[in-house]
Amino acid sequence: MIELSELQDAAQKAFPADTLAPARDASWQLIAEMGWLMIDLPEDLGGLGLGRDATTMLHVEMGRVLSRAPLATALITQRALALSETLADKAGWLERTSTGTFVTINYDRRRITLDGRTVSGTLPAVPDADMASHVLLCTDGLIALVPLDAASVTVRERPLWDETRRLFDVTLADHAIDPALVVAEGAAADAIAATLREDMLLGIAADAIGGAAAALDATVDYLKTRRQFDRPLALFQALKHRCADLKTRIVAADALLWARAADPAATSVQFGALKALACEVFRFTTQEMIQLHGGIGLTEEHSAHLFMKRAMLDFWLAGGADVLNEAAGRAALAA
Amino acid sequence: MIELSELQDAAQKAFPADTLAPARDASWQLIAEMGWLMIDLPEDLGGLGLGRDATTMLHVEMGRVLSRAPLATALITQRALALSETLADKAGWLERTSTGTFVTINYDRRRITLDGRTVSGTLPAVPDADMASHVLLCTDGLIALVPLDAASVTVRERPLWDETRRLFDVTLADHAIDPALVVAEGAAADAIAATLREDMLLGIAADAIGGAAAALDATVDYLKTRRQFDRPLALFQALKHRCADLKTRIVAADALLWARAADPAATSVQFGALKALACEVFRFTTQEMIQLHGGIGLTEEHSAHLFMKRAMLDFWLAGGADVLNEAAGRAALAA
Amino acid sequence: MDDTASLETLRADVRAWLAANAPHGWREAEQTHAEFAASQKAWFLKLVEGGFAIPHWPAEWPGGGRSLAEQKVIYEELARADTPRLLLSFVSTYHAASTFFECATPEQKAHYLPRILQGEIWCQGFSEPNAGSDLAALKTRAVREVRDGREVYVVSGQKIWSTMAQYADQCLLLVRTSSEGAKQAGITFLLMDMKSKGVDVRPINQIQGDQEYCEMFLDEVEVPVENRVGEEGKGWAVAQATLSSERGLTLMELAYRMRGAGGRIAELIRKAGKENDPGTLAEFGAIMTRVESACAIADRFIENRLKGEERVGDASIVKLTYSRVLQDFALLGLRLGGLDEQVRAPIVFGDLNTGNWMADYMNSYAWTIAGGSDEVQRNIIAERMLEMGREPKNWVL
Amino acid sequence: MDDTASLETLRADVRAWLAANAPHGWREAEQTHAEFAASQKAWFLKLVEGGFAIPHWPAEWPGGGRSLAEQKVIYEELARADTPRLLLSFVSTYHAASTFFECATPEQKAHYLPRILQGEIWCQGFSEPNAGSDLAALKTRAVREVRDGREVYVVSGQKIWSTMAQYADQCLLLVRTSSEGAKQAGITFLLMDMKSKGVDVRPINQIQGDQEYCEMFLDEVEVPVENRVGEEGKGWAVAQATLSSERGLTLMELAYRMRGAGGRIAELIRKAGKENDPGTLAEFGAIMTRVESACAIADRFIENRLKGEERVGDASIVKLTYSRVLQDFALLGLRLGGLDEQVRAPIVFGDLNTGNWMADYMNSYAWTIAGGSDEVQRNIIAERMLEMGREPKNWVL
Repeated sequence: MIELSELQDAAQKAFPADTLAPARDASWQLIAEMGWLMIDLPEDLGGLGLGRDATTMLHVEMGRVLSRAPLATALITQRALALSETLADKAGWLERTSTGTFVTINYDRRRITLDGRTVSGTLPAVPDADMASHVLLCTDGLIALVPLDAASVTVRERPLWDETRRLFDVTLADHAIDPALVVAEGAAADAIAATLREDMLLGIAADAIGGAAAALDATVDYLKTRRQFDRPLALFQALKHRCADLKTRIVAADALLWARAADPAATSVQFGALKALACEVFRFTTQEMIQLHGGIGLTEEHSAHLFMKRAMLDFWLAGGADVLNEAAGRAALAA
Repeated sequence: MIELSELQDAAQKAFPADTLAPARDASWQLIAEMGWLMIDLPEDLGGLGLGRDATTMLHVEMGRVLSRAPLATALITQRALALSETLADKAGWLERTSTGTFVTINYDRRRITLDGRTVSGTLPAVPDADMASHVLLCTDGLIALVPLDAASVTVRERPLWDETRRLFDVTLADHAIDPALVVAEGAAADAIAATLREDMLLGIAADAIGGAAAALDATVDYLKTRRQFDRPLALFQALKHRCADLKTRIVAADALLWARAADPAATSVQFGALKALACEVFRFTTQEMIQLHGGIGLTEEHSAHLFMKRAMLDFWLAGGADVLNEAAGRAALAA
Repeated sequence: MDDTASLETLRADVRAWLAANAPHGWREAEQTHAEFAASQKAWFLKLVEGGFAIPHWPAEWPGGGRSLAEQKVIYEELARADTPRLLLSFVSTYHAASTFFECATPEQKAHYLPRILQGEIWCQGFSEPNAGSDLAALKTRAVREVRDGREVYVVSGQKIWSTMAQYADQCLLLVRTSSEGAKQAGITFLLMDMKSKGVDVRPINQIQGDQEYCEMFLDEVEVPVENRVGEEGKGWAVAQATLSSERGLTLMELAYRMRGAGGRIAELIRKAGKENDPGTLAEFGAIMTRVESACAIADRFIENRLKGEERVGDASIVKLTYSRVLQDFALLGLRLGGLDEQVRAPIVFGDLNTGNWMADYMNSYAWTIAGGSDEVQRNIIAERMLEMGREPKNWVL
Repeated sequence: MDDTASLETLRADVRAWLAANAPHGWREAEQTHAEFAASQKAWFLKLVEGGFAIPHWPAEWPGGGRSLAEQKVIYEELARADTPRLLLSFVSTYHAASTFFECATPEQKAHYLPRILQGEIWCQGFSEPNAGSDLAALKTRAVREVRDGREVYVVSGQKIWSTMAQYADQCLLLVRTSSEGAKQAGITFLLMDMKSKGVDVRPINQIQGDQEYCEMFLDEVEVPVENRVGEEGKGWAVAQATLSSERGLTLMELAYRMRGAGGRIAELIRKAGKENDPGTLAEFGAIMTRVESACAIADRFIENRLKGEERVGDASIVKLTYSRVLQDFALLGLRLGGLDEQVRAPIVFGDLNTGNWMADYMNSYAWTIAGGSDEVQRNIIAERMLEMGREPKNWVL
């Protein structure tokens, strides 16, 4: 059994903090070489079976360096394949996705219609569709793989403010689902979809916590270095207190992150509320990061904007805070 | 024509800043002696006709000293009487209310039923009913005076956290309206009711701005005096910045207060939005006031709690921020 | 570390004992502060009897020797059963006890510790009107003299914020025995009998109508030299032992109780007919998630203490998180409650969930100000955790 | 003071002139920064021709001699007609002009002022990488020498945050001529031709894709001694005249434009089908009320200036109010816009209402940071208005 701290050390060695937003394809290759694409896969399916603690740790670390590689997405779709009871070449799929084949999925609500086994519509906010072989289509009562090179599939990039991620619209025009690529149907599909949503929300929350922690570290470092009025900015109490508040909010959100990651009974509503909290903390941290950096934070020469833009995207992926908190409130009301 | 600054000077002399929450009945007598009960009454009705600028100035000053006397309420109900075209003894009423007779009105939504000219139900949040001769009943299509000593009227005090104000529930049990006490009916009543609501909202906003300004003054003074770690607390930048933010918020709300007071076209929705802003500023200022005072602010020996409790009551009188801001949003949406 | 099975056995034991012994209707029964004090004493003695009052004391004491994990279980069950929090005996069982265990002489231990279990109440005489956040600036003077053949410290000065000193039998007292050198160097730690001549205790009227704190005026109070803890002039170090005695479990318990109080906000939402209002639901969901994070950070703090991994500043983060969430929680209740909450409610002693949101809002300041204000916590976090540099010692303006 | 009638006549005149002359479709026409600059120049020259470009200049200038009340009317109408804000000529007509009017020699005035009306563009060379909020810490050196028979200052150093310096013909330059005494005492104010040898201007890539600011590298640039404004070593006072030239009207105009942009939020609410969602409406109502208060405080500031009653700190309050409301306004737009706003939008130059809320959010920092950051404004308000004491000059840690 690998200790979490070993995994963290390895991640920090492979993706050092001083190289922000490392190139995507090289990162992806490194991720595959490190074995991280096998980390979540159960042992009886050929993986390491380390579970959510381990994946959360990796996502925090990838958030810290503003990783461009879609590790979280890969592990989410792989879990769907692992849970499948119908996929024709399941073992093959698991082998391929463990070694670098990438299957993607949409991070915003889908707008599709299903007519028998023929699908039309657009899957929005699909990460890195350009390097994916398939997109995982999750709709009511059906989960299936859709090959991105099919004639009935169009992939269009939507360039983002966030330069560290790439999102695509995947449009299906009367796409006929290949029976060999059906992952789940009926109740089984809905159960898998719920699990994927939990993973997605937890993954973004972890990314946000990692990003927020790194943003604060960078900000504090800057304030210690930057001098005005003959002293480091770090000595001005108004700025100190703002940093202390950020630290407190980040650590509290981090505590909830790990509590939820370790809780097998946590619901997707709870993961959503965690995601909303973590992303608001990240967003606010980057708002303060830019303000506390002053002018330099408004230039592309400095990395503050990379954090800010990533925080904004995290905030919206898989649902914004308003929607997620509303669901949490409804659940709390029913409790 | 009296200059506003003269009125302000007179108010500050009569109600000096160092005597907070002066006794109600003595204040009321002083207010009558100063002629403030004639200030808003049009000149052709025997008053000074100074208008909303002057009354706003007085309400700011009364807010500053946490006045216990119901000046704003008195001027609101007097305006209704002045606008009446049906009141039997209108001149007498204006003479009496200009010299100290007090008519009150409810500051929360009424829960009454009107059956012909017979009224039942409760008027909640009626200030100083114990010193009022009548309460002004405003309901759809009818405004009338109700004598508080009538057998059909019960007055019950609801003791408040805010020690500087007194509110009563006035319950009417099949109270038959005296035709001589009808102030307005039909469309005229609705028009007067709208004006009264504007006055009420503006009056509370002014009270809140005065209170907030005095709360900040007291807080800054305290921070200049109180020493910790061998220096005045006022020198700690984190506290300085918080005071600067309070000052900014108070001054900005104050600017809107005077812009609205001077605008004859301002709507009751706009006065409501102003009231919501002013009261949130007052509330937050007192929250910071207590925090910045530390332990002493939590004791009855210090006046901070008087400000805080008054701010909380202001916040809710005549409608809370949520409701008022919603109306403002709806109006802005329609604009 | 304890295995899960033994912890669950303990949990079952506590739960069974509480089912038989937990008081009911205590909020209603405490109409005066004196009734509150009596009820607190009775419940403490009952807990001593049951063996759950001093789980954090060493094993030689009845009910002591519990691991932190076991203490956590006990606190969780006490919160779950909605028992009265042990406020009156808190200083006795934590601050006083920890001072004795860590710094006192064998004689002092033998004298004072057993009396705590018999219900002797301690208070703290640390803060002064001009020494709050800057505790080391305290000025209460103690002069060593021989009076009536006894060597005593003659103590004069003024203390403030002594929690429930009006009911206290004994006092942990910080005094100044020297004005030389660093502020901290002249401080001495004494144990003062509250019945001594010259002790004048005056409860402070609090803004919510409670009298939780007192001022203490000391006029030539004689404290025997043998009642000194530690050496003369070394009281600052003793005080650190006193102050560090407890934080984690209390805040954990309080965060759990706040979670339980979420139902009171749900009630307001239902009362206002806002069960389907997205904005209200989102605010409710957001605050309850912050409550969950306050619980999680308190849990983690205790886990880290269990593992011996507590770091400087951790306690400040737990406290600052709790205090901010608590205040915002009360503010949301106030907002949803509306004008009704502005009607003065009867005092409920020592409870943070009184049923009146104005009272709860005012109580929340006890956490944002007392026991190290939010501002002091921010300083600690910025200076010791983020290493942004201390506030300057001397300024040239 | 002007009477209302003459102001209304002016308003009608401006409105009529704008109906005939205001550009349309300028946002769409400005696809590159160079196109933006060209469009700005054309519009400025048109305004000069119309007599509305320099209402704040003295009466001897065409279109000058307007009272502040008249200027306010002109700005209101310019905002109302949604004309391009005069960004490129702003430093020329305000900062440079005010420097000349207040501190320059007759020769300097005669030379430079007419050229401004012909479209000569000025930039400012004040800030440096290590002299931002602490401007007086600037290090760019100027040494007086005779070169080629001319007495010149030889200037070397680095400037930053020079607004649109890439289009500038001339530069208001602060340099250090002495390192003796107080930091302020060694500063000299020069006028530098941007075509001089040794001037290297590099636009800064901003996070929203714009290039509004530049860095300026100065390598032995020769500035003739007669291009000095004020005495050597007295440049700090001249710079104060430059910097105080304008604030009120710009912020008034911007606040008014933000009011106008409320419709964009209304649009989002309708698009999201939230026209009847109480929470959303309340947030919209609250922010628009804050916008109104930003308008009101800007109006009052100008009124107070009209009456000669401006006080220290007033300008800081106007700016801090505007910057905070602007940022929260953009944040609300972002929230209501959702994921769509995260798609990168084309750059719209020099506009705060670009149609993309991420861009507007990023632009808002230009007001919370540039021109005296929020933090600097808070210092001014606390220290000079609330008299809470200055930050210390020297610290002993």
